[in-house]
Amino acid sequence: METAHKRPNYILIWVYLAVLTAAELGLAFELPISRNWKLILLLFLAVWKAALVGLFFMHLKFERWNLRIMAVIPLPLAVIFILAGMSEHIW
Amino acid sequence: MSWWLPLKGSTFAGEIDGLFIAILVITGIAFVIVEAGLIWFVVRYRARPGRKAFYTHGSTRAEVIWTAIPAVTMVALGLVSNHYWVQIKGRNSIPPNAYPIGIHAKQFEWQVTYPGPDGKLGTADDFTVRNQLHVPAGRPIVLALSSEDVIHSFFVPQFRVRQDVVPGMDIKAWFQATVPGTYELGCSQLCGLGHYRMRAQVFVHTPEEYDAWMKRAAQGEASE
Amino acid sequence: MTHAAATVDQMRPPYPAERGLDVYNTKLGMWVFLASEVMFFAALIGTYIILRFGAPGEWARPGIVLNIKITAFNTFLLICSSVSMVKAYAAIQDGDPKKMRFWLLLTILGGATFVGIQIYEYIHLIEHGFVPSGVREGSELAELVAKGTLPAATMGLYGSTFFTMTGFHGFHVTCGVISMTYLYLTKALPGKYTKQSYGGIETVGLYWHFVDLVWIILFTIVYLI
Amino acid sequence: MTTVAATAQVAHGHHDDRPFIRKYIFSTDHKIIGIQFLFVSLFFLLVGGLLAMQMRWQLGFPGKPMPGGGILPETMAPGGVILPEYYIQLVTMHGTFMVFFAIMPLLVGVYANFLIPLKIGTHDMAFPRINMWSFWSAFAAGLVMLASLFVPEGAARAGWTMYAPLSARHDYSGAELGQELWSISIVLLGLSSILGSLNYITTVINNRAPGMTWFRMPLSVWALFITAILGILALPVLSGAAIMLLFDQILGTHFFDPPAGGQALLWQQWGHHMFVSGMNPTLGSSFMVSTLVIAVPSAVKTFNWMGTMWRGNLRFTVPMLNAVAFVAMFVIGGLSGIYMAATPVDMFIHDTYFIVAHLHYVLFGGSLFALFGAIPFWFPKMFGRLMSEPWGKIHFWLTFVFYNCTFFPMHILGMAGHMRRIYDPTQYDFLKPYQPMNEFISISAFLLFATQIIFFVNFWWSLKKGKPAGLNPWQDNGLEWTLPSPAPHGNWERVPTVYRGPYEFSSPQVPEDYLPQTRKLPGDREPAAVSAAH
Ligand code: HEA
Ligand code: HEA
Ligand code: CUA
Ligand SMILES: [Cu+2]
Repeated sequence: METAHKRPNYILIWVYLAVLTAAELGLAFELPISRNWKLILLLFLAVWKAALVGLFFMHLKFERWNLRIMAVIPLPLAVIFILAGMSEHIW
Repeated sequence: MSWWLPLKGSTFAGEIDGLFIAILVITGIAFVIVEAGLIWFVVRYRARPGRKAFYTHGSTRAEVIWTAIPAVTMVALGLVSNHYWVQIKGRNSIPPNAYPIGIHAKQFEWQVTYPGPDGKLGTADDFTVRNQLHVPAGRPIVLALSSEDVIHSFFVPQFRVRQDVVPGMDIKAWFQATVPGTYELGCSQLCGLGHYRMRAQVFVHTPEEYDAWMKRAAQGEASE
Repeated sequence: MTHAAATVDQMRPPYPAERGLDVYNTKLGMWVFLASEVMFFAALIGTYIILRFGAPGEWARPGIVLNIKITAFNTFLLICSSVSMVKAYAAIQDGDPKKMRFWLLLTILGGATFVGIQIYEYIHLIEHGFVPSGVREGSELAELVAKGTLPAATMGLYGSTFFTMTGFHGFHVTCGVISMTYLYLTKALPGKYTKQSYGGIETVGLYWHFVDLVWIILFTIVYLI
Repeated sequence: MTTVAATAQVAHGHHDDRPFIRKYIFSTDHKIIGIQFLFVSLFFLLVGGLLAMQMRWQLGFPGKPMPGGGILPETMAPGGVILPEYYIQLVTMHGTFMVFFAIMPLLVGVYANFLIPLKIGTHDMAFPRINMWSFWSAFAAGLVMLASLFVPEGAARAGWTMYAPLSARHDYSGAELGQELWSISIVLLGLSSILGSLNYITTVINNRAPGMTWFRMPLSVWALFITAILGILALPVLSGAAIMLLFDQILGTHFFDPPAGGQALLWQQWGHHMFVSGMNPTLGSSFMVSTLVIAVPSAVKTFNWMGTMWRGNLRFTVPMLNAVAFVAMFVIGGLSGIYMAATPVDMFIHDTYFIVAHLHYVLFGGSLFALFGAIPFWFPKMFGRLMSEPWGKIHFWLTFVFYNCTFFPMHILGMAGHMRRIYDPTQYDFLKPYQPMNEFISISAFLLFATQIIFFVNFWWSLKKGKPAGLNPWQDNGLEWTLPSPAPHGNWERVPTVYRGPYEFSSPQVPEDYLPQTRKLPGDREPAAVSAAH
């Protein structure tokens, strides 16, 4: 249970998350851009927020490499799974 | 009762049976090697008093050999199979002049829609017959398959053709019958309690017979 | 030392240096569990994407059926509760159980409020005619469908995926609130967490942040896109 | 400290004073949980077998009243004649019970629970209470599944693969409650397996005895570990699908409902079971290649098994006989898999008895023979007694013969185009000539089932009257054989120290032909972890 690393500023991350959420809302309902652009930007913001939670709140940024690997292994699998499903409908 | 594959009733049959035999030979060899090996080892290396097993940490060379040979065989088999697969089910495999027949599957019957004398589906002279599939020999047939309810599967063993019929999808499949005669069309995907009797008769006619049948059927004296 | 004591030693704090990952059992177990949770939500989200891609027509535009404002507030609430959770963790790391209890209680309240608001949202939606099978006949939403404001062809899928995804997320939040309350009452209040031993807080925290993370994704793809 | 002294200490110094219910019913001891899984899954094996016998009656003698069938209610078999709707319930529940409630729990539930802590040298699983829940949710799942056979409309009837939309809508399948109970049961079972896998993974990673490095870990533990990892990743997806199916059934959602935009193929999750399903043919090609490539490791395994026997000194005990038969039979099933992996051939044999033959050769041949070997092998460590060897041999030979008589002819039926899951093959003119073969198969199947009575009796008899086993009746090297039989609660007083891998047979270092993992020879170094941990 060592905490060798410097503790991140949790309040700052909270501010980040709040601002990004506000940005998402503005983007989705106020910004006059095409739907595809909205889609891309919204997904980008969502992944950004998720990464903040994972890296700082769940401390992945500070964990041992083998635990980090364990945590990310399912992600590519999940993506492959979703892509395989989609490929069926694009032909 | 035959102990072998059924009559070759379509142009696919030769290719598929050929592949089947090729696999039979490959797996036959593997089978003999393994089973004979097992029997030999069982007899040769059975425990006898005072004997001790041979102490070894294995052989890398042996491992490489018995990995490489199956791997090469499988890849070769995959390439050959794929060649035929593309011819049979490939997206561009359906011959452009194929004769269209509509097949609508529902619990538990086959509704076969014929293009009528004009040879086109979706026109006024189309007509539908239940549980009877008539096709001319020697001419590619393209089936337009649709389902009313659940997944069914179109299967005529002599044609070596099978295609699932999936609700919500429009699926095409093609074949060319070669031997005139009467066969059976079965549903080969469990589709409910009547699955076992979801069956239709298949008549492969000579082209002349087929034209004659089409004329009669189109005039309404068709079927039963 | 009897073997029973040995068994306990291996599994409870102060966690001897184990021969594996150098991560104590409960934390490792939680990460493995989260791996399975990732796959579970991937299945739900994947299904949603497949169905939406292959849908027979347009999806309902965001903001018509669902009340974005109240959910945006809920999203913010969940983010806050994630911060309070991590504050509780930091507090006990610093050896301050009182502060830890305060932040943990705040987290529990945040989570419970989230669930409450979600239940309110569901009741509201169902009253308006939005149900898991689509749109209830004769309801307010059915009129919108009739007018063409909402696409008739895809409302069934919309209802199916919306209720399944948010419902399972809500279920996870509820489980989190229950386990945190349990830990609060049986461990935090009696003062069993110390600067040396706070595995329960760290582990439940991992779960809680994961649930927050999933919501971040769900909020975007279900409500905003 | 020698091993013998340590175990003696445990046997004497330890008295287990938990009440009966905590000891044998709601136990958190991994060994008791393993044994609970054993009894429950053998019971479901029996149920699956009984269902198979009824199917075989109908297939061999279609439309004739089944002996003893009179006791079945009108809704299943009026006058003892099996109804079509009952037949598909039989097929569905046979597959379901055999795969989900007999084979999977036997291979994983029993062996992972019983063996992992014993083989890696620890006191119990990492999370004993979660482990107990894993058993009880599997048990509940089994009860729900069993109960579904007795609800008014009968059990689920869409095949064990439960293809949607047949399974999703009650007007298609004709069963409502039965279908729902099936989904509920599978979700519970999925939960059980996830809890189990979680435990196995954590235990193997974290709780190995000093000196039990990854490369000294027995292959059986490796296999269970990998299975658990795959399970953790795959089961949630399956459970998710089962939940969506359940929601379609009870909440009226439309995941698998094509008219409302749902997708029938969503259920089938992709892969080589659906070459002719109407999916993109290019996908078919890639699945074919991957299926064939996956066959290569199986080939390697087969040759490794043979290599292990080469120049060995084989004692034909019951476990050994069954192990050799396992290799011999699995290979037949594996080779028949090659025909199906070649897509053009699969187009012909898909959903015929060729597939039924394949799956029984891999599942019965590859699993039941393994189990008929494994049960007598670890029986002593579970119960302290040996099973009867002569009766074991009789059981083995009869099973071997009748098993092949039952399942080999199914290849011929499949080549003739005999579809699976059909209630009455004589409906088809082209199948009528094959009825004698179906009769032959049925009679062989009855004899196969009857042979299992020998196993059953041997099992129960040996529990009480078998020969006391002693520490290491098979002269094996694994850690579990350093414990008394049966192994005591908590296993070891102090976890043992490991000095080598588990397969040192006929080592030149010792006169015996086996060399336990815990035996310290001059020159063996103490593992680093020991000094750190103690
Ligand atoms: C224990 C379970 C198990 C195992 C191990 C396997 C192993 C394999 N299976 Fe099987 N399979 C099932 C259980 C299993 N299967 C079940 C239950 C079904 C039916 C599901 C249903 O109800 O629909 C099924 C169905 C099934 C299908 C779908 C058929 C259809 O419905 O149309 C396919 C298609 O590719 C397939 C292929 C294979 C292959 C290629 C292997 C390979 O992994 C086999 C590899 C092994 C060997 C090849 C033998 C040893 C090797 C050698 C001796 C080396 C030399 C060999 C060569 C060079 C060829 N199986
Ligand atoms: C491990 C899996 C397994 C096992 C062991 C079996 C065993 C048997 N199976 Fe099974 N079968 C399947 C898995 C299995 N099956 C699957 C997955 C399907 C596909 C289902 C579907 O299509 O949906 C299937 C389908 C299937 C069909 C096709 C039905 C159809 O398509 O219409 C047939 C037909 O003959 C059949 C027959 C038999 C027979 C005669 C046995 C015999 O071997 C049975 C012999 C009896 C026993 C093995 C039980 C003995 C009991 C004990 C040893 C217990 C002792 C107890 C104690 C000591 C307490 N099975
Ligand atoms: Cu239609 Cu089976
Ligand atoms: Cu498979």
